[in-house]
Amino acid sequence: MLQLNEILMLSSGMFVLGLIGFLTRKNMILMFLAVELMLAAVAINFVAFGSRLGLQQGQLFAVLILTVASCEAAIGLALVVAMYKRKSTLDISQWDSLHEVEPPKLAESGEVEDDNIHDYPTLAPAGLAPNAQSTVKGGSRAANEKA
Amino acid sequence: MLTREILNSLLPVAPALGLIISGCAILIAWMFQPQQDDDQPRSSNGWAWAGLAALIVVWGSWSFSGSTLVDNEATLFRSDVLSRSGTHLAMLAGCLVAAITINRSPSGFGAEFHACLLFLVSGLCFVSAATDLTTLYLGLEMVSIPTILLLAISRRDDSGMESTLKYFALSAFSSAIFLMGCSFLFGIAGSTKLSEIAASISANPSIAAYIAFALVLAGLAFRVTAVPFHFYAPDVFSGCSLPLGGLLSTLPKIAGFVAMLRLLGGPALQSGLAPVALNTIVVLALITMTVGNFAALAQMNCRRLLAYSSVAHSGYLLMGLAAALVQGTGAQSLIMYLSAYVVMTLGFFAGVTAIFERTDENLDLDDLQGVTQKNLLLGASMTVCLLSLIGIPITAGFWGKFMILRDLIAPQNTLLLVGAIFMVVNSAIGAIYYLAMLIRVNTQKPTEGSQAESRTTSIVDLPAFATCVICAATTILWFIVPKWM
Amino acid sequence: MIYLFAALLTLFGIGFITFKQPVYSALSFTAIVLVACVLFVLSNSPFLAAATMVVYAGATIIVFLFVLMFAQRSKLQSYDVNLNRPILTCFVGGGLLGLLISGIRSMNIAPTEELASSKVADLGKLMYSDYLWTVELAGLLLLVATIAAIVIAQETKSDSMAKFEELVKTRAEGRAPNGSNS
Amino acid sequence: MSNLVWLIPVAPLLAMLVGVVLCFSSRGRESAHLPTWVGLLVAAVVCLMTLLGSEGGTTAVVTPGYTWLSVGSVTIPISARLDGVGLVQLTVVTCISFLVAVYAQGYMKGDPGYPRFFAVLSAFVFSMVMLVISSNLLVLYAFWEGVGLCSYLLIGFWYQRPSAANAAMKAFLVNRLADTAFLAGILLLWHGVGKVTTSTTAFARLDFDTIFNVLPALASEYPNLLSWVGFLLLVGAIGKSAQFPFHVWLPDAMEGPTPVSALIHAATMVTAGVYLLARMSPLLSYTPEVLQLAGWLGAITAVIGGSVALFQDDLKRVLAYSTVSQLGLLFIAFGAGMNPEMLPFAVVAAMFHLLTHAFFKALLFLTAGNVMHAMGDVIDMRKFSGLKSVLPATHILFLIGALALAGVPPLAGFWSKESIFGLLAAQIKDPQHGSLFLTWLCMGLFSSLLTATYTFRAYMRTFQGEVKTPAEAGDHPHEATPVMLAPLYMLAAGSVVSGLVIYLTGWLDKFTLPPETVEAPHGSWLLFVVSMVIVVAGYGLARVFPTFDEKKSPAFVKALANRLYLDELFYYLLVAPTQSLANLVGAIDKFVDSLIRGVAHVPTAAGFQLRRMQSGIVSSYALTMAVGIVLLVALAFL
Repeated sequence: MLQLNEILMLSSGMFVLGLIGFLTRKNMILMFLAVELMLAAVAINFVAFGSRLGLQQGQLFAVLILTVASCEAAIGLALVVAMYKRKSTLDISQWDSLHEVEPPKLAESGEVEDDNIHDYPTLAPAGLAPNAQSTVKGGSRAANEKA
Repeated sequence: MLTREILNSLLPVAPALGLIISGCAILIAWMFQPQQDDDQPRSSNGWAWAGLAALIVVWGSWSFSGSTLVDNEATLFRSDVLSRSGTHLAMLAGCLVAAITINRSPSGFGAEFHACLLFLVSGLCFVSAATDLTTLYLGLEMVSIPTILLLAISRRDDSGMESTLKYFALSAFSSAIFLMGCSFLFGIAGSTKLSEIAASISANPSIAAYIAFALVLAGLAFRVTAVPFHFYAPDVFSGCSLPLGGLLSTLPKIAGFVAMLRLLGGPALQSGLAPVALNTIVVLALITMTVGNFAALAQMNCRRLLAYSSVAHSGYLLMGLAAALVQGTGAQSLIMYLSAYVVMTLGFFAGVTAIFERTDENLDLDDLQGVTQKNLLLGASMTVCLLSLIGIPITAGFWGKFMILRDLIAPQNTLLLVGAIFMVVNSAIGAIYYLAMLIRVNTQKPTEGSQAESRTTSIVDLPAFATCVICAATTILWFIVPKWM
Repeated sequence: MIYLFAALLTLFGIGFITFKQPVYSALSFTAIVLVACVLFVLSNSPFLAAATMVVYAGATIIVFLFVLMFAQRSKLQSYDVNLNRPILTCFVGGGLLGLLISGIRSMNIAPTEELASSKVADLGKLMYSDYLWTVELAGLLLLVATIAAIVIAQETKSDSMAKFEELVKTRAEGRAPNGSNS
Repeated sequence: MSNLVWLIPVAPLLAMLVGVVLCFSSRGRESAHLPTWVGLLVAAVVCLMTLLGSEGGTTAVVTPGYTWLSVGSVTIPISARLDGVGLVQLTVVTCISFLVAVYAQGYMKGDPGYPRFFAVLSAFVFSMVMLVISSNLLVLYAFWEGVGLCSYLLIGFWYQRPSAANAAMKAFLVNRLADTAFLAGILLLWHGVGKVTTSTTAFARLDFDTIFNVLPALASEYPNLLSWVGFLLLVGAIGKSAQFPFHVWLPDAMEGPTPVSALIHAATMVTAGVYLLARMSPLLSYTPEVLQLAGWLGAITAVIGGSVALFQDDLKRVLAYSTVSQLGLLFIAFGAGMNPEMLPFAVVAAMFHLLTHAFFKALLFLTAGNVMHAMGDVIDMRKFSGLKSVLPATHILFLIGALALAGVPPLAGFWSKESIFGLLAAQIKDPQHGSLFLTWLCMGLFSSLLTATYTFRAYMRTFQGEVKTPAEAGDHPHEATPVMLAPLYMLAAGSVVSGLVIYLTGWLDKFTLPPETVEAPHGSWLLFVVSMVIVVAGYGLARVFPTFDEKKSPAFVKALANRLYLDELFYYLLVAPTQSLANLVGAIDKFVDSLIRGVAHVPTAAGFQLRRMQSGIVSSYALTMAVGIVLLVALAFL
């Protein structure tokens, strides 16, 4: 008979196999199968633990996992079918149109405009401008306002 | 045979039941609807209003029924502070999303869309009331599967399909990781009750327990878009329809955080695993907020920017989780931040949705220009939402950040203090890109951009517009009366 | 005995990952599931073994194979031949496996009474008394998944219209540079 | 009474909310003044009732109001703390605001931003009331900023005008500078109070009652800290109250609509700094050096403001500089409270002058507004004269205000100035600081001479002489409407009687002095005589005062006409360095920017990796996730 530890190691191995499969295969169907593999490994874990602890909940959880796995399988397959209809391929790396775009080239991004972007707030000259352009007293302001 | 106890054990999730029943009713009603010619896409508004009405009725009757339930841990669902605030959050987010999508539900799929939205929100209620690993897990699946469905039907071009695929594949992957952690938790604790799991972990913090914790955290980190589990977010956001972006940035995040609180936030955990678990969460939070903010800084694409902004906010929320773990006083500040986040994010999404004719076009930051000139109220509302996202006083976002920072500083824990400093610095960085949007919203658009000009000539989506205004008003109201958060 | 199982797993696992024909991969998947069923039996859960056999080997894999055949081309596809960063992934997976195994080794579960032989009746009683709502929830999940599967795979008229327009557009673009394309 | 207190801030708040709604609505814009009127009237009536029904005394009544935040151990309650000083200030604020709001209905009529104006006006009154009644220094600071924000919005009301936008920006920046010091002072005080008491929550440490209770302990243990706190609070106060060297923002604030100038930048908001000092006077009594600094700043400001006002041609600017100089007098009063036993009298004198000043300065500004209204928005005194016959009612009102400002007995200004000078004069014989008080007294008297001169000069240039109107005024300039004149009559009545009544009855003392104090020091008859001589001299000077030509006037005249080049100094000391710093930062920014762009073009650079990870391929994302999982799990073995 197998020890609990051994069963757990086997299921971990199965889990990692599924993980590697998910990461390496490009075929969408096989990727989803790999996820099923991971879920099956988890189910083994639950059942083993439940058997060892004398708890029925382990099996219950495994049943739930089976249910969810079939849900995911159904959605996954429907998705695969829908996607295959569009591109006629099962290659997941074909679906990469949504990604980070490269920043625009320097010439395109309008480097010249950048010079004018930094418009820092400046204090208003109180009444007469500091550069003494308008040495006329207060009246100039009133005149400006009219304008 | 249904005994009275078994029926009574459902009371804590009564709102979820109400939603499920309404969802099924919508589906059944749809079946009896006379079929029309497919050339004329049927208006989906009726279903949308029905869904929204169901949400509001269920929420309202639940909050005003005022029945104080006995908090019974032995059953599958309990009714404690977290379950109540989680349910309120779910209802709030659900109502807002439903309101945004009133005019934007996919033609021909209105009934499915809104029924599944109700199922999704009910899943959130299950998550927040769960006392058992089984119900927690099924609740999470109840959130993610309808999400996939909504993603798939709301945008049916190549980009929509691609974003659905990405979300689905990675979601299934992360769900498997989460389950692996759950199985170890089950084995170590010898029970599926969450309270017993937390107690046994803290009584016996072993390496295996930590591994289980890490796997569970990793699984949930996908839902809350924590780095490095966030990569799907910008792609999916830019590929889905606009209201769905709002949905994705709030509902799964609520689910993730409430589940984390359910699993880890038990008062028992602080004694045992806390040091190493705390380190993990803080590190995750710091990386998340930094990456989110810096990535958002370089973005010119509005949708991707919002995705990164949601990543950054996850970082702040994770800091709140860390503080909640240390304090043990409950996660009130985290919940406050979450509710502020829900309202301000959905408010901004609603504002963007309101001005664009189509929900699937690519949005640049510059497309936001001139909103205020076109419609002062909308511009002001979006500005308020942005200010709230920055965390400026006069908005609810301020209280969120304030409470989390306070929780971080109060325990005099070096790690949390460092985290608090990082959080402040990050908020300052985040302010830059929010300000960039703010300026665009409030500036006159360039005259030559005639296409952009025609876009925002009027409000094209009145319900979304109203939602945006309501969100902005709520944001300000919550600043004044924070106890309503 | 563990070595036997480990060898079987490794064999089929490597097969699953490396077979260039996706059908072979799917078959090795079935073999792995059978191994898992044996492990179920060894864990005193014959009911689950049977259920898994029926659900996975009987239903799931058939549907997968069906779709696989539906999408199958006559010759090998490059995406089936080439793996995605196999070496790096193996390092990552190996690392995770090492960590998990050392975690399992450090774990000592207090041996309680072994579940003598799990009666299906006990499981059923649990499922339909204490965990009734869990099961109902799972049923609801199946309903949503069914709707999702139907809706996702369905092709609406607007979809086909869009596809047609896209086709026309690409044709037109393709034709534009050199007039007598196609 | 206790419940009624909350009506005072809530009424303007409701008015503001209605006003904000009106801003966005297409209908009812023309009647946007009504909610503001009602709200302010309610507030003013409640204030007056409370004031008249009050027994007096300095004990503060704390009315718990609204618990803002109560989460876990954090509670932020907002409660009203009303004592005599606060009540007087509150009454001034609400009454003057109501009168100005009535006036503004006529003045702002037809402006496209009509509802906006009244909404912000209500918001301002709400913030100001909350500033006055808040029982916590932090809440006070919050509304201090709120008041500043409203001021910013009102100065820049006509934001299309670059000069208005710039003036708003300037006021904002200068105030921000001072407020930073204020905030630092608050934090320092919080830190200090936390050291000597542990019994209160973090927020309650800044309650005024808590602060005042621990002051003796704080003074004995950390005297230096207290001085710093006092100094920083003083900086905050001189920022808002436009004292040297922060006075530069106030004259520019005249870009706002005239009712705003009257209300915010003459009667109420600028006195917030004075109110702060009065409120914190228990603390300041431990820090005489801060009060001495306040006295010096006040004296310098009074003289500078008076002299600059003499050479302005813009009527509103004359009044603005006059405000600066009168606020200087208030700060001198605080200087006179250097001896702790004299501080309560200093507060009384300051509040007295604050009250009368609010009346006659609001009156002057609003009549100037009438002039501006009639002259087609021209306010340059060189362009018009002899308006006595054109605007008869305005002429009389302006004259009353001018006489009150110049300090002609028995009008209000005379008595309130007298109480400040009397306080100084009574302490000349003080062995320690006697000479200091004498100096301030001389500077104060000199500034009143200047005040009399520029006031009469402005009056004569505007209303006397041959009739001349600018072209902008049109054919027949007309007197203001009754709705604009009515509040002016009430202000004029206040300017006439308030000083005499309060001086003779000692009515203010009962609110602001502890009950068992000695008789307040009053000026001698000699001082009365000196003051009257000064007024007469001022009138004489004004008659003979020539109009200067910019080109051939002596240097000091040029300097005064140019406001002593203080703006330029500010510009070169603060703005120019900031600007060059900003340019530097901009250059760095650009460098970093180009670096980032460069990085994006070099795939081997580290920063690019993240972008490359975002390749769009699911497997890569999953791989990254797997690496993340491995790392997370590996943390277990650390």
